[in-house]
Amino acid sequence: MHDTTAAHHFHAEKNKTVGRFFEHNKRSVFYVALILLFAAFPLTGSSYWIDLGVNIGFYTLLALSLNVILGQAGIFNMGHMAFYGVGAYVTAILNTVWHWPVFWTMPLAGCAAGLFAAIVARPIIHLRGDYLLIVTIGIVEIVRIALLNDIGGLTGGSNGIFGISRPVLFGFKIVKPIHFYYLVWGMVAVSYLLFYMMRRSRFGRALNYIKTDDVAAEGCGIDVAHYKLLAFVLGATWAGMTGSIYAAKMTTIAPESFNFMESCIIFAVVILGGGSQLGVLISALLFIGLPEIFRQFNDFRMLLFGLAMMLMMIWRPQGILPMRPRLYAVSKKLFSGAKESTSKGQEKIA
Amino acid sequence: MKKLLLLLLLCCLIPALCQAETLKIGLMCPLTGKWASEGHDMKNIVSLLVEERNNLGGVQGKTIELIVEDDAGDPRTAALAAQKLSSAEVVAVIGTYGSAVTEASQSIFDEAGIVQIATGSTSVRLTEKELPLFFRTCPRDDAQGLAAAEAIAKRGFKKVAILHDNSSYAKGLAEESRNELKKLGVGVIFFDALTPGERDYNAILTKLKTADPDLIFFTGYYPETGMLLRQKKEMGWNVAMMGGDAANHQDLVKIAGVDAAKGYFFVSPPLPQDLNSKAAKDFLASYKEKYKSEPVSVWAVLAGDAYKAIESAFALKHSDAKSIAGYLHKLSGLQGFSGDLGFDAKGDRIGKFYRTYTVNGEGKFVIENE
Amino acid sequence: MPLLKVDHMTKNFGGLVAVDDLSFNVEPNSIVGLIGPNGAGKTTVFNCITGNYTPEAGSITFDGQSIKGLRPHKIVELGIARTFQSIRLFSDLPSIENVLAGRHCRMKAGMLSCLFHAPSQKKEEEASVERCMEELAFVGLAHHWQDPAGSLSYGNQRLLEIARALASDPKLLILDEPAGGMNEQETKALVDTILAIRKRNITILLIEHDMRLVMKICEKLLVLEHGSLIAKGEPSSVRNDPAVIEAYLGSDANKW
Amino acid sequence: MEQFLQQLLNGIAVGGIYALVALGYTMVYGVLKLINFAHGDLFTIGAYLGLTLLVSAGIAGALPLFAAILLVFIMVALFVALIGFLLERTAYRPLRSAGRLSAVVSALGASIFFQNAIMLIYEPRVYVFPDFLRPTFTISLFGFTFPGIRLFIVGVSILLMLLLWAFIQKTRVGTAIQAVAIDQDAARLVGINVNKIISLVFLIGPGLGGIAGLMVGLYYGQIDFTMGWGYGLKAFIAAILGGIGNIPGAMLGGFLLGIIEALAAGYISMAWKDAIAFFVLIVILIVRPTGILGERTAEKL
Repeated sequence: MHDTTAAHHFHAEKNKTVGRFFEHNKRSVFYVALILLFAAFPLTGSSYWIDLGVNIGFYTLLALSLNVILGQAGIFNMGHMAFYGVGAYVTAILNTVWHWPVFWTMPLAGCAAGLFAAIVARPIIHLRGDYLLIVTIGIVEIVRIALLNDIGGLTGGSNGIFGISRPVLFGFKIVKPIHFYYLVWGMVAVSYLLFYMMRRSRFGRALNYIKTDDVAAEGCGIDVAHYKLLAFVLGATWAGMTGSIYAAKMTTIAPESFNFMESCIIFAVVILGGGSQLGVLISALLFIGLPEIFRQFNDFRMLLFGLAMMLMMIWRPQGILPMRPRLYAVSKKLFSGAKESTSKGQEKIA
Repeated sequence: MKKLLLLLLLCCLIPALCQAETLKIGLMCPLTGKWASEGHDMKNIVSLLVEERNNLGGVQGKTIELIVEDDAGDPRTAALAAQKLSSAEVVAVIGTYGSAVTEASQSIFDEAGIVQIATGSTSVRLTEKELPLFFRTCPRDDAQGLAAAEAIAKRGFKKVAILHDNSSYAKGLAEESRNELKKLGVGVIFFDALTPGERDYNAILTKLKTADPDLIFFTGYYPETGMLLRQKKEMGWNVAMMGGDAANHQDLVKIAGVDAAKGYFFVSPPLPQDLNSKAAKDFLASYKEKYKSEPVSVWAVLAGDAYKAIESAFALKHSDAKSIAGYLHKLSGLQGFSGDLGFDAKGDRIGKFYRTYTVNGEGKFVIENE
Repeated sequence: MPLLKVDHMTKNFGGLVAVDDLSFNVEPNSIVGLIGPNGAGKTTVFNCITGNYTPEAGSITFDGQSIKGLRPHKIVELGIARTFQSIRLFSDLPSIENVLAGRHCRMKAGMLSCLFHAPSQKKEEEASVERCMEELAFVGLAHHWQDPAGSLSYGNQRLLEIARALASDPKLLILDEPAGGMNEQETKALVDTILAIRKRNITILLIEHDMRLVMKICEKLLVLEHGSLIAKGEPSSVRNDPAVIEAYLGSDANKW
Repeated sequence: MEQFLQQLLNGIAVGGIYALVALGYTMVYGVLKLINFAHGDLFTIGAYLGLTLLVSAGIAGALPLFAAILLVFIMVALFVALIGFLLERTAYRPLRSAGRLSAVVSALGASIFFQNAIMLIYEPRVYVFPDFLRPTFTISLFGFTFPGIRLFIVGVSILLMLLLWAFIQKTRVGTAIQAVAIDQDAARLVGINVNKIISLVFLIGPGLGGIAGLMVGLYYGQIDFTMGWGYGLKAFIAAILGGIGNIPGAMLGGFLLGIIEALAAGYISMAWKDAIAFFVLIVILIVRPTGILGERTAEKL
């Protein structure tokens, strides 16, 4: 009797695995189509639409990086703009004062943001939920005020920094919105892939354990504080690199671009995204696209945006696309072994 | 929900398809966000002027079409608004308020070959870039700093406390004034910033009082100025106070109260109601008729001046950006709503048109004749 | 040399003394039961050993090394794995990932090799999945490998927690009421599983209220009341200890 | 020394307002664990509505001043409470099962919505309470002169805190609110109508916010549509500082924040005032991770 049940389980497993395989291919087709769609978009639009695309790209990058912190590890970070700002200012200062090419400053901007995150997060990372939330708000406000007060005479106060040069990639100068479009969305693609791989690894799993139950995670042998910090630093580093490109795109940056409200928007993008990267992408599209679509309503623009924010959350309380379960290749051989011990277990009970 | 979104998308695309023969100009201003009141005034004034002109048959036999975009007082949104206006193929753009916001749009308009006339962007560096198509109808911080310093010296103050609000405008003015005061030998004994948007400045006034200045020069905006005046009075501290052109707003006295505001003075370009020119009077009359009030902010009036300059270029058959810019660079003596209008080679407004206003016993702004 | 040595350990909560000057040893390859009435401080003792609490006084030595004050993950790394009294699985995640959580501390891939899926990372990942499947099979849950932990029956959730603990290659396994909520059949199977674990040279320390189970498998019992040890020794001798009978009759006699 | 005492008084006056706004914040948080970012905008609505009722609707002219103000306070509290009630019904209740952060995003949306709604209904300019509405008596105490209304505001916030505290601690409904705050499911099991209690909390919290808004309007005389964001953030800080969910904590946090700001502005740097306040907050949280009066519950294993 139990033999047939076990065999039945085995077949079901096999079918499921086969099903997963097709699903996997369907997903590949979907992603190829998505990439083609994004690649083809600038061919149709005016420079305004392309520029909007670049903006959405920046926010997608920021949201993907925050997704590591907030969506994967469940750390309430409402001050992500601080790291974006640090990255942007590092590039701006290195470029305007010491005339470093923008692309050289990018890794440095990322490291600076990551280092900054490591230093400020170290003493506070153990704080729970809302207390961490207010502390991260504090960080973004302190950074903004520091930039505003022209620390070390380098940040230019409220005027910010202007005259940042355009990045040059292999002799090609990136100037037009369409160039930035491909640069930013190329970065989105790379980040998307890397974070996808990260999620399907020991590191990604550890973050999910921590998000679900950090006491249990610690009890299983996961260094919770260390991984929280790592997630924080990784997300911040990415935000810093994004800030670096942002500075090059705008050529002029000011403290007001890195305020608390912007952090809130990014936070909302991630929450509406629901944890999955595709969800975050769609969410960024909605959040940055909608205010622009509402442009024709002039004064009513932001009113409608606020309303849409509420409606979207009510429409999708868990977010647009929740995280998908990871896939594991559990080999056939293993399964025959598993089947044996299962039947053994059942014998014992009987 | 999805259908609604689709419908919205369609709505956005349709207007782009049908266009008649018009002269298109853009107005970029903050319709939402913290500076929304300025943006609304700018929109009111410019659309009134466009409407009047079109009722008279337009220029060059064409009607003028005004396209208004919201920049939300935020550089990122401003860059998008600028792209949107570029896509709409306007020849010239009026705006915007705030130097950092203007700066974010400068290079976009420059690359797209569109004339830009900024209205409330006083940061010196905007015109130091010497972009060929960029102009502004507002004075620069250094001009105002000089005017302010002269007014202070003339009144014989010796110990000045300068206070700004860390906005790029107020800080610029504060720094320029400090430099000019130093040249005139007036001591600046205090220099710091307050946080704008708050209500309670007692802590700051208490600190200022220990420094014991004979004049407080707050370079920021009228809401904070009003609160400072009011709370200073409540403290029972009678020290003179002055401001810059951001204080030139009728609500100042309402906020401070007549008693507290009495004797306060500021330097500013004049409002139309303070001028005797025909252009100013006519404009004021039609503004009052349409909006049942007087223009309250000088910056919005400067948007009207910017429009005036563009219209005069159109009237002389300049219709592409290059020739408009060529015309504007040579322009001088055009009657604007805030005095004579003209531009120099950098695109800055020429002429010295700062006046000193004092609040009198009835709470009215009285212009001083120089 | 004992595997675990607890020496004069004291733990207070505010004014309340939860564990009072407690000393005991756990010898290698033994099954030791920690029993006592409700509120005697059993789970507190466990939490002190696993690093969730830090005792105010005394010492805890594991495998010749002091572990007092170490953080819980460090103690797991040293070889003490635990289950929780109130099951703490990652209930939305599939069973296999719950077991992988236990395996985590034996894996080495760093952040960068995780981002780029370096070859060593891939190999390690495969081996770990295989190892965790074995642990699942060991407790008889292999066919549930991709079901969310929260969807399993109560008894199976307890087994899954054991599998998760086993995946970290412990020398000492601490079980907090492993049979809690299990029916008779499941309890019987649990006895076999625990004995099978011992065969793998893993020492077991457990809290359990099911006295039949305790009597059947434990070689040594420690009886706790009000945070102090009132008796210890072989089950048969502890059972007849008057102090123990008094303690249990006074509070929770029906558990015998 | 005199300057120090003066700054302390300045801080207490500002802190009284922070405390008042924080009361409503912490009340909602305590029960729902929801950071109601729209609270600041409900506060703004209170200020605008008060002005409209007093001046445009002419209540100030129709009644003796004191009675008019009292009546308007009650009307504002009721109306803002109603808005809060509707807000919870429409924007928060559907999200209650979805985790706290979804509701936080909805609250952010509500904040943007209200702010722009006020901007559109009124004009986007600064509004001023006419002078005759503002009580201008001054009090001299121990050699310090200050506007009497300052004392009044501090008094009112302490009074409201005590009333609220007594309501929560001493009444049956208050006990039910506490029960819902601790465990909604358990509260439901013992027969408490959880939805009703939450609705009640969303009447009280926003009502308090509305009162605070009108008081700020009357005291400072100047209101604008963006003011809620800043006050809301400050109130959130105050609530966290004292231990969020804790009513005396909100009070303490409010006064403390006011004093920190005043001393920072007076003795360190005016421009860095807010940064210093945040820094102090962070340091306090590092030392006391759940705020000054926050409960420190050991994690149950």
